[in-house]
Amino acid sequence: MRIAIVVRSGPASSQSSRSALRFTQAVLDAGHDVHRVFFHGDGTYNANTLSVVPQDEEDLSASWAALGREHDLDLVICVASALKRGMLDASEADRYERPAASVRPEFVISGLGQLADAALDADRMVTFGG
Amino acid sequence: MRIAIVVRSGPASSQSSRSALRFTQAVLDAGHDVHRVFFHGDGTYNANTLSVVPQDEEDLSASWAALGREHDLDLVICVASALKRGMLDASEADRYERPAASVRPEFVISGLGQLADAALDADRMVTFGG
Amino acid sequence: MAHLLFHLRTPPHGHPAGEEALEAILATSVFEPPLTVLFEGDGVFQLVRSQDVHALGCRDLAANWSALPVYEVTDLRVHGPSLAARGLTPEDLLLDVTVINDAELAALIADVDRVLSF
Amino acid sequence: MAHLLFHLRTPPHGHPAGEEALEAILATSVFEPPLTVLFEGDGVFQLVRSQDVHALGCRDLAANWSALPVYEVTDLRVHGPSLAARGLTPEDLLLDVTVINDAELAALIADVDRVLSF
Amino acid sequence: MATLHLINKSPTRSDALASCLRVLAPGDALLLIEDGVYAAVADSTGSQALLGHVCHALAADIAARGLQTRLADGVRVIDEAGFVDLCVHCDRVMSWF
Amino acid sequence: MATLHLINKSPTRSDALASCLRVLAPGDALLLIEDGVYAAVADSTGSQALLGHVCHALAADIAARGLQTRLADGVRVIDEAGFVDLCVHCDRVMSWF
Repeated sequence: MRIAIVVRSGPASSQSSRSALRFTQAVLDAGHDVHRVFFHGDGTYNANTLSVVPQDEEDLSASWAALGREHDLDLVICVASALKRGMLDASEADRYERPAASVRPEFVISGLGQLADAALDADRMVTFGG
Repeated sequence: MRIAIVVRSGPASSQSSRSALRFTQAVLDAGHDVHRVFFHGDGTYNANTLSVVPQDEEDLSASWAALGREHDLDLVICVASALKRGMLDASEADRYERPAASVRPEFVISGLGQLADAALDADRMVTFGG
Repeated sequence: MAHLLFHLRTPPHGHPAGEEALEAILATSVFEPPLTVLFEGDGVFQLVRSQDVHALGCRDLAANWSALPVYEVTDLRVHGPSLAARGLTPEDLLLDVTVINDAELAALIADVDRVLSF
Repeated sequence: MAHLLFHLRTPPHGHPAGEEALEAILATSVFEPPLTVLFEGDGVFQLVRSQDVHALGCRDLAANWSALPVYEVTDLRVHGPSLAARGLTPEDLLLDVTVINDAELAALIADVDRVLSF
Repeated sequence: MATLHLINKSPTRSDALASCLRVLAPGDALLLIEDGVYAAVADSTGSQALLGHVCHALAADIAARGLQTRLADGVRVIDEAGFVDLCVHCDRVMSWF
Repeated sequence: MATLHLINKSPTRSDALASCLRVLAPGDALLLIEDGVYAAVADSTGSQALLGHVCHALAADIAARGLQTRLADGVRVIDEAGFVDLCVHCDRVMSWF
C-alpha cells in the first residue's frame, strides 16, 4: 500500500514531527511504500540545516534526512511556506540574495501540486501536526 | 514606566508577533520606556534574516528590526531556543560550523538571565504568544 | 479520480492554517478532482462577512475565499451545529454554502477518499 | 526584589513550554528573588509521577522538575480544581506541593509583582 | 492590586478564559486579543461564560474577523493605546494561553 | 467504508475529540496520540466524552506522560505498528486538530 504523510509542525515546537517520523518508520517496517512526505507550513522547519540540537536530544531534522537517504524517500517542502520561514536551497538563496542555503540536501523544495498529487495518488494520506 | 515584552511565537506561525509589535509601538507612542523585548521559544524566529515574505505582506521581522533601530531597543533572543531553531549569529555559525548567520544584526543572542533581569527590573511585563 | 475533502477547523488570522488550506485548494483544483471543502468548528469563522483587515494589516483571506467559485471550487459545506454554537447563521457568511448536520457530515466523511486537515 | 510567578498551563511533551519554563525558572533562581511556581489547567500534568520517555525518546522533563528543590525553588503551588478535573490527586505527583483552591489562587495572583506565562 | 488578564485563544482552543474567570478579582480587567475575541460573539456558547462580566476587546482584532456588529453586551472595544493604559493602570499583566 | 480518526490535542486545548465523537460512524476507529492521550485518563472530565466508546491510544505517548496505570476503561493501548495496521484497514484517515 502507498501511504502519503503530511507534516505541519516544526521539530522544536511540537511533538508532531517526532510522531510523523515514528509513523513513517513503522510504515516502512511493515513493508508498505511511503509515497511522499510533504512538509507544509511550520513543517518546513524540519528541513533546517542550521539548527543545533543539544547532544542529549534527538536531532529530528537529521533523523528525517537519514531516513530519507536510507529509503530514498521523497521529502518535499512547500515552497510558499518555506520562503516565509527562511528555508532556502542554494538557488533560492541566490535568487533572493540571502547569504546561504538553509535546507538539507535530502529535502526538495516544490509547490503544492506535490501535495495534491500525493493526495490523489496515494492509497492513504495521514496528516501530523496542526 | 518601564515595560518589558516577551514574544513566544514566530512571525509566520501565529498572530502574536504582530500583536506584540503593535503593542510595543503603542508603548513607545504613549511615552513609556520599552525595557527590553525578549524573544523566547518560537519567538526567536522573529530575528530571521533569511525569510522571504511576499511583497503584499508585512515582513514582521524587518518591522521589528526597523523599530529596534529607530528607538534603540534591546531586542534579545534566547540562545537555547535560538540554537535549536537554527537562529545563529556569526560567532555561533562559526562555532558550530554552519554556513551562515541567520540572525539580523539588530537582535542580540543572550541567555535566560536577560529574561529574569527584565522580569525583576521592569515595572510591567507583558507576554505574547504561547 | 480520488474525491478529496479539505477540512477546515482553524479560525482565521490567529494562525496561518486558513491561508495554507486556501493555497492547497487552489493548487489541487488544477487537477479537477471531485473536491469538497468543509468548514467545521472554529473553521466556520473563515467565511464570516465584513472581515476588515485594514487596521491589523494582515492578509485579506476573506477576499480569497470569495474567489473560490471563480476557480470552480463550488462544493462548500458548513457544519450547521458549529455555526449555531458560534452565534452565526448562513446569512452571516460571504459565500453560498450548503449547511449540513451531524448525520450529513458523517455521510460526507464516509463518501470521500482522502482528507486534508487544516 | 520583585516577587515572580511562573504560571504553567501547558502539558508536557506535546509542546516545549514546560522545558522553556524550567530553564527560565533555573536561570531566574540564581538571582534569589521571591519565586512561586504555579501548575494550573493542563500544566498539572507536568508533575505526574512515573513519566517514562524511554520509548518516545524525548527529553525527560520530569527528572528536571524533581530537581527543583536542589535549586532552592520550593514554593510550588498546584491548583486543586485543575487536578481533580483531570482525575488526579496530590499523591499522583512527583513533588511535594501546596494544593490551592480558586480563592487562594486569586490571592496569590494579587500578591505577586510579575507573571511569566508558559 | 488589580490584574490585567490577557486572553488570546478561542474558547474552543483553550480553557484559558474559563479558568481566568474562576479567579478574576473585583477591580481586575479582562482583555480579549487575537483569537480570544471569538469569545465576545453575541449568542455564542463562548460568550455565555462572559455574562455578567465587563471585558475589553481589541478593535483591530475584531474588525479583521468581521465581528464589529456581532458583539455580546458588556464588551468594550479599545485600541492599542487603550491596551497600554490598562497595562499601566493595573499592577500586573497575566497572559493565559 | 470505515474512517480512522486521529486526535492529537488535549481536550482542554481543542474541541477536536468532542467534535469527532458527534460524527463517529459504526466501524470507525479512534486513535489518541500526543496530547490527545490526556483524554484517556480515568475519572477525568475529558474521559467522560469517551464513555461507551472504544478507543486506541499510542503506548509511547502514554508512557511519556506517566498515564500507564491511570487509563479509563475501553482504552486499548497500541504501538506504531498497530497504528499502521489501523491506517491500512480503514479506508481513510482524518486528523482532527
